[in-house]
Amino acid sequence: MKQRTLKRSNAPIFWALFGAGGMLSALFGPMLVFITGIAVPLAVVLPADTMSYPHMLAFAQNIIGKGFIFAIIALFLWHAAHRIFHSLHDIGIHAGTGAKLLCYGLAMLGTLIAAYALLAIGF
Amino acid sequence: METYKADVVIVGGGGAGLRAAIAVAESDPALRIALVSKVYPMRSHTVAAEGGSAGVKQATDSLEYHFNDTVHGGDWLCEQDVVEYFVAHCTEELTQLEHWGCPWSRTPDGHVNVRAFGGMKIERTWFAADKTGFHMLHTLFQTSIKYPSIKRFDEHFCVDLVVEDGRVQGVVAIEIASGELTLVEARSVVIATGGAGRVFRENTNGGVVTGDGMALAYRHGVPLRDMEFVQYHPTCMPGTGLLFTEACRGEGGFLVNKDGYRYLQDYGLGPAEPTPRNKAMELGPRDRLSQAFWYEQQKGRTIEGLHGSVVHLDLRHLGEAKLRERLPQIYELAEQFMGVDPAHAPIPVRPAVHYTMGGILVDGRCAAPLAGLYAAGECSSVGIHGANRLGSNSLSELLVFGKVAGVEAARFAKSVAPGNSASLLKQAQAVEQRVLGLKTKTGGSERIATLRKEMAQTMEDGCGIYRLAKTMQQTCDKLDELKARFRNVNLEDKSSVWNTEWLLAIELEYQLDVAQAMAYSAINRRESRGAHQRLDGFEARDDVNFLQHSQAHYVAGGPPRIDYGPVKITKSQPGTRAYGAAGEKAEQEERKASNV
Amino acid sequence: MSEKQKIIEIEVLRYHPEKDKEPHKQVFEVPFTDDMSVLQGVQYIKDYLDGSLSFRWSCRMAICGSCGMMINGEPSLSCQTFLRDYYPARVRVEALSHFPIERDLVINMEGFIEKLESIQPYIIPRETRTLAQGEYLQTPEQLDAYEQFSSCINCLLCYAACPQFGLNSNFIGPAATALLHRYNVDSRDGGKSQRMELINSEEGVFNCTAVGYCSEVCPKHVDPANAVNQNKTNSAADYFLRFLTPKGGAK
Amino acid sequence: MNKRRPYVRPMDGWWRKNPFFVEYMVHEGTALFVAAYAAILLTGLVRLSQGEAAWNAWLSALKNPWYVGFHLLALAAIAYHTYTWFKIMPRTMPPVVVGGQRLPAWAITGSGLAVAAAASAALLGLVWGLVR
Ligand SMILES: Cc1cc2nc3c(=O)[nH]c(=O)nc-3n(C[C@H](O)[C@H](O)[C@H](O)COP(=O)(O)OP(=O)(O)OC[C@H]3O[C@@H](n4cnc5c(N)ncnc54)[C@H](O)[C@@H]3O)c2cc1C
Ligand code: SF4
Ligand code: F3S
Ligand code: FES
Repeated sequence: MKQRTLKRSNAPIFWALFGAGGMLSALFGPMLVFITGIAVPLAVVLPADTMSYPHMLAFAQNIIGKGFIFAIIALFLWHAAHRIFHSLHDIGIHAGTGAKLLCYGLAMLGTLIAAYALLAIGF
Repeated sequence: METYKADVVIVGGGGAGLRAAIAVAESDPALRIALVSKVYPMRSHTVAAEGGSAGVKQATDSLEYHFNDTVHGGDWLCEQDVVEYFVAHCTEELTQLEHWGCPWSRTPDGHVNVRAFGGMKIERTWFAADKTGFHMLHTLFQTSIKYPSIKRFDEHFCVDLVVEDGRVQGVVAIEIASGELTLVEARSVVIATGGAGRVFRENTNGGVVTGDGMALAYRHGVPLRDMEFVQYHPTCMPGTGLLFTEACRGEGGFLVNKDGYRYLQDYGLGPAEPTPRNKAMELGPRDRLSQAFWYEQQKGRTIEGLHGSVVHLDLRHLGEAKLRERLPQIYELAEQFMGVDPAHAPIPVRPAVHYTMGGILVDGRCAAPLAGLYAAGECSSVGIHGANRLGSNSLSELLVFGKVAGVEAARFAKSVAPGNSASLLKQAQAVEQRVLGLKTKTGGSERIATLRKEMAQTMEDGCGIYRLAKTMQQTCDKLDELKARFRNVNLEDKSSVWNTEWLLAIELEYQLDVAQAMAYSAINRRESRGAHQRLDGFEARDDVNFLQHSQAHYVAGGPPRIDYGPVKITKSQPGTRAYGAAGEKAEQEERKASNV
Repeated sequence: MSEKQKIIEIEVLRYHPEKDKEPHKQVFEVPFTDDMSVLQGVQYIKDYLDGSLSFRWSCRMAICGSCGMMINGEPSLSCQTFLRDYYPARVRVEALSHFPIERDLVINMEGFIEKLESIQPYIIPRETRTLAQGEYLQTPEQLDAYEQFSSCINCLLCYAACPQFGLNSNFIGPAATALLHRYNVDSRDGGKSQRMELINSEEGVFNCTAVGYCSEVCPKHVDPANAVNQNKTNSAADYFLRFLTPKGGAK
Repeated sequence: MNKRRPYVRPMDGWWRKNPFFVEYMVHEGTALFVAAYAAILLTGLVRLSQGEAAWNAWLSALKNPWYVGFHLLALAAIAYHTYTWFKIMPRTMPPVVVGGQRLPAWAITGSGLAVAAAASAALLGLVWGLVR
């Protein structure tokens, strides 16, 4: 038996975020896209003022609303970043650390921006 | 040539070889063990065993019953002192395997479950669904990884033993991947290379079961004992010979002929009850069942199929749920290989060669009459199977005698000094020249496949379920001819890496030797006993002249010399082998007689 | 041979290290009957057409695990794949993907063996028991928890199916993880914490992207993908909870 | 002298060579839509924090047919993600034993999809209820 030293992988952090985002997008993704991207712009199914400024501001100022928005944006990003990073590897683009930094870096950036915006909106 | 210095070398990574290796490692961790196997150990043919492994388990059972079943089953050609040792150690060894993780099937309260098997008076067959051999082999292999003193030579093909100063001191093996030879020096050698069923045409054995170890020992003067006893298993797949385990009948399956009639009742195995009782009907011993098939065929009561006559193994009444639970592999085999759904249609079956009862002559401690040489498993004849092996005894044999062989080989290794490396190497180099010569020589015209097929056919013709002097003689003559033709064999492949044609040629040479030992032992046994049944005036058992073990001795350049050795009888005097109602009656009388 | 004798074309990927720079195709015409497996077709080639063709096989009954090949691009046991399912088209046979080819259809599987050796594939007893005390009790339900994972025949079809192993051969991979898991969930075993180190490592389960093809091709219904992915959860728990337990790590 | 020379085959284009892998790449590809959609939402959030005019500009941009078209595609892709997410779920979970029987794979996938449907309905209902 070859003697090896095993290095603990840090993947669980990214994997956990990926999994959470995957679950959230599987549960709510299609309906969210439908609401924000189709129903509201085309004014079908839902009232035209569903996403009016007052409505959305109130939602974003509510602590539960804030949490929901933050979770959706951040976790979707982490989920996607993880998959895209792996797919790059899959199709033979082994940019290694660079790709990793780019994918997860963008997700991190998006997360920070979302947090900043939500704080800026106030309570 | 590379040399590896071991203390004990074990040839064969099947159940017996692995058990021996672990026994050596446990008896003294300082001993260096070399485990040489021509396939990765988990590919060994133990993997194919389906039904189970015998060991007294129930309170109503006893060692005496297991002893009696085994000795009666073997038609009294057993070494009774060895059988006694065997039955006394089965359960302990099976429990040991449980401790090592073997997934034995369980009763609802968590104990190991046992099932009925042919020729066994009481349920005592431990099983892991219908993949018992698979689970035993993988448990042993994976457990062996725990012992750092076991150095494996996987995919190393053993081509000779090295004998010096009257004792065996190592083996020479080809590394299959490179075609290079290695000398493995050792102070004792255990041979555990399995059976030789593939010398026959239709058989249940894997491609690796070619009798190599038997031939190796034989060529060094160790006799092969009781080689005429070759077991036909009654329920095999026509064409391929793949096995439908005896557990099919243990779970309650029926054998019926073309009229749907349970014909075994016509052959002294009745009465035909809805659930066969132990040692009756479908739960009779294999030799009897295969013989009954032969008679049905003579009477025209079998069914004609693409690959010869068949009868039906009917499992329908057991229902799909039970079949899937207890016989899942059988279910898949029938579905995938034959397109038969056993829950809804009977399975066509016929007998095929299954097991070699005989083998390398060893005593009850697995020692061969060549100092330092031990043998265990199907390649050996330790004396427990006699003229007919009972199903589920051989897996237990691997454990019980694998361990004995390991312990004894370890003890022997410590009792002698290492050999003279220089002169061992010289011998090994001579071996190398010889085996390389087989590959590189040119001008031959015989194809290996042709010779192999002719050998398998003639063995089936002459040494089948029923035997006649005339056909056996033809087989002997044919084998002599094939051995002569082998010298003219031609190999297309002269290369080194993974040259399997070369290995097949070496195997064929082993097979021809073993086949000769079988055929010559058979023609010389002028009686009928167990798996050796004659129709030419020797239909009866003849205890006066033939309550003896045959021993085939290798003679260079000619047919083997056959002589005979005594049978050890301790408690059980030869009697009539009866099954079914007749068997029960005989047993009662025996008991009455011994009570008086 | 009767005039009705059917002939099938078998295309074999040949590679001879002593002659060839790289593998190449060779087509053979093989007479066949409906009950012939691909293995029997390949054996026919060796016996009658080209004795130099090399491949592994033994049991012929889908239990020894030696005869895995890519058949029309899918990892399969050649002894339980039948020519009739391809006839009259040509059938393409290659060595198992993702492994180095030693020669023809023979792959180098030493890497797998090393993995198997590294998972501690034996019972590390939870509590010791002597032989005289008899067997450990294990209910059919406890047996059922690991039995499926213990059915692995080491045929390596799952490795030939797993692109992540193909891309990174250090990945411990489906079968070895299934066997590791088999011991971890055996009621007799207490060695889980020792084995987690490998699961958690960079060679461990997080190389898997849940492709799932490994389980799809497994001839023994082991579902190795399940073992790998369950252990992602175990490993993540170990990762996050190790700070909470004094000894560092799940038990 | 050792004549072994094991040949390692390249992995180029492996994902094109088997329908199973093509499907895998497609379902991994849904991540592009998830990412893009998250980016759109993030922009909206930033615009929201910048006041009413900014927000309304974002809202009306969404009416652009290109955006609507993108959202239709994203809907299909993310719905497919939902389907595949629950399809592989039985392979990723510990066995679920109900009444002594293992839950079959289809039951797990089925329950997952049912929960997703319920979550979607609840979300729609909630939005409807909040704004009316
Ligand atoms: C289909 C089938 C079902 C069976 N079912 C049962 C059952 O239910 N119950 C029961 O009790 N018995 C059963 N048997 C019988 C039993 O399985 C065998 O007798 C037993 O497994 C033989 O084990 P072994 O260790 O002696 O040999 P094997 O398992 O055959 O191992 C032989 C080993 O020797 C090695 N070897 C051989 N030649 C060489 C060489 N030249 N160089 C290096 N290595 C070599 C091989 O690589 C292999 O590792 C069954 C047999 C068959 C065929
Ligand atoms: S998990 Fe299945 S496919 Fe993989 S090696 Fe084991 S039996 Fe073969
Ligand atoms: S195919 Fe490979 S990526 Fe995972 S699910 Fe199976 S191990
Ligand atoms: S030959 Fe054993 S698995 Fe196919």
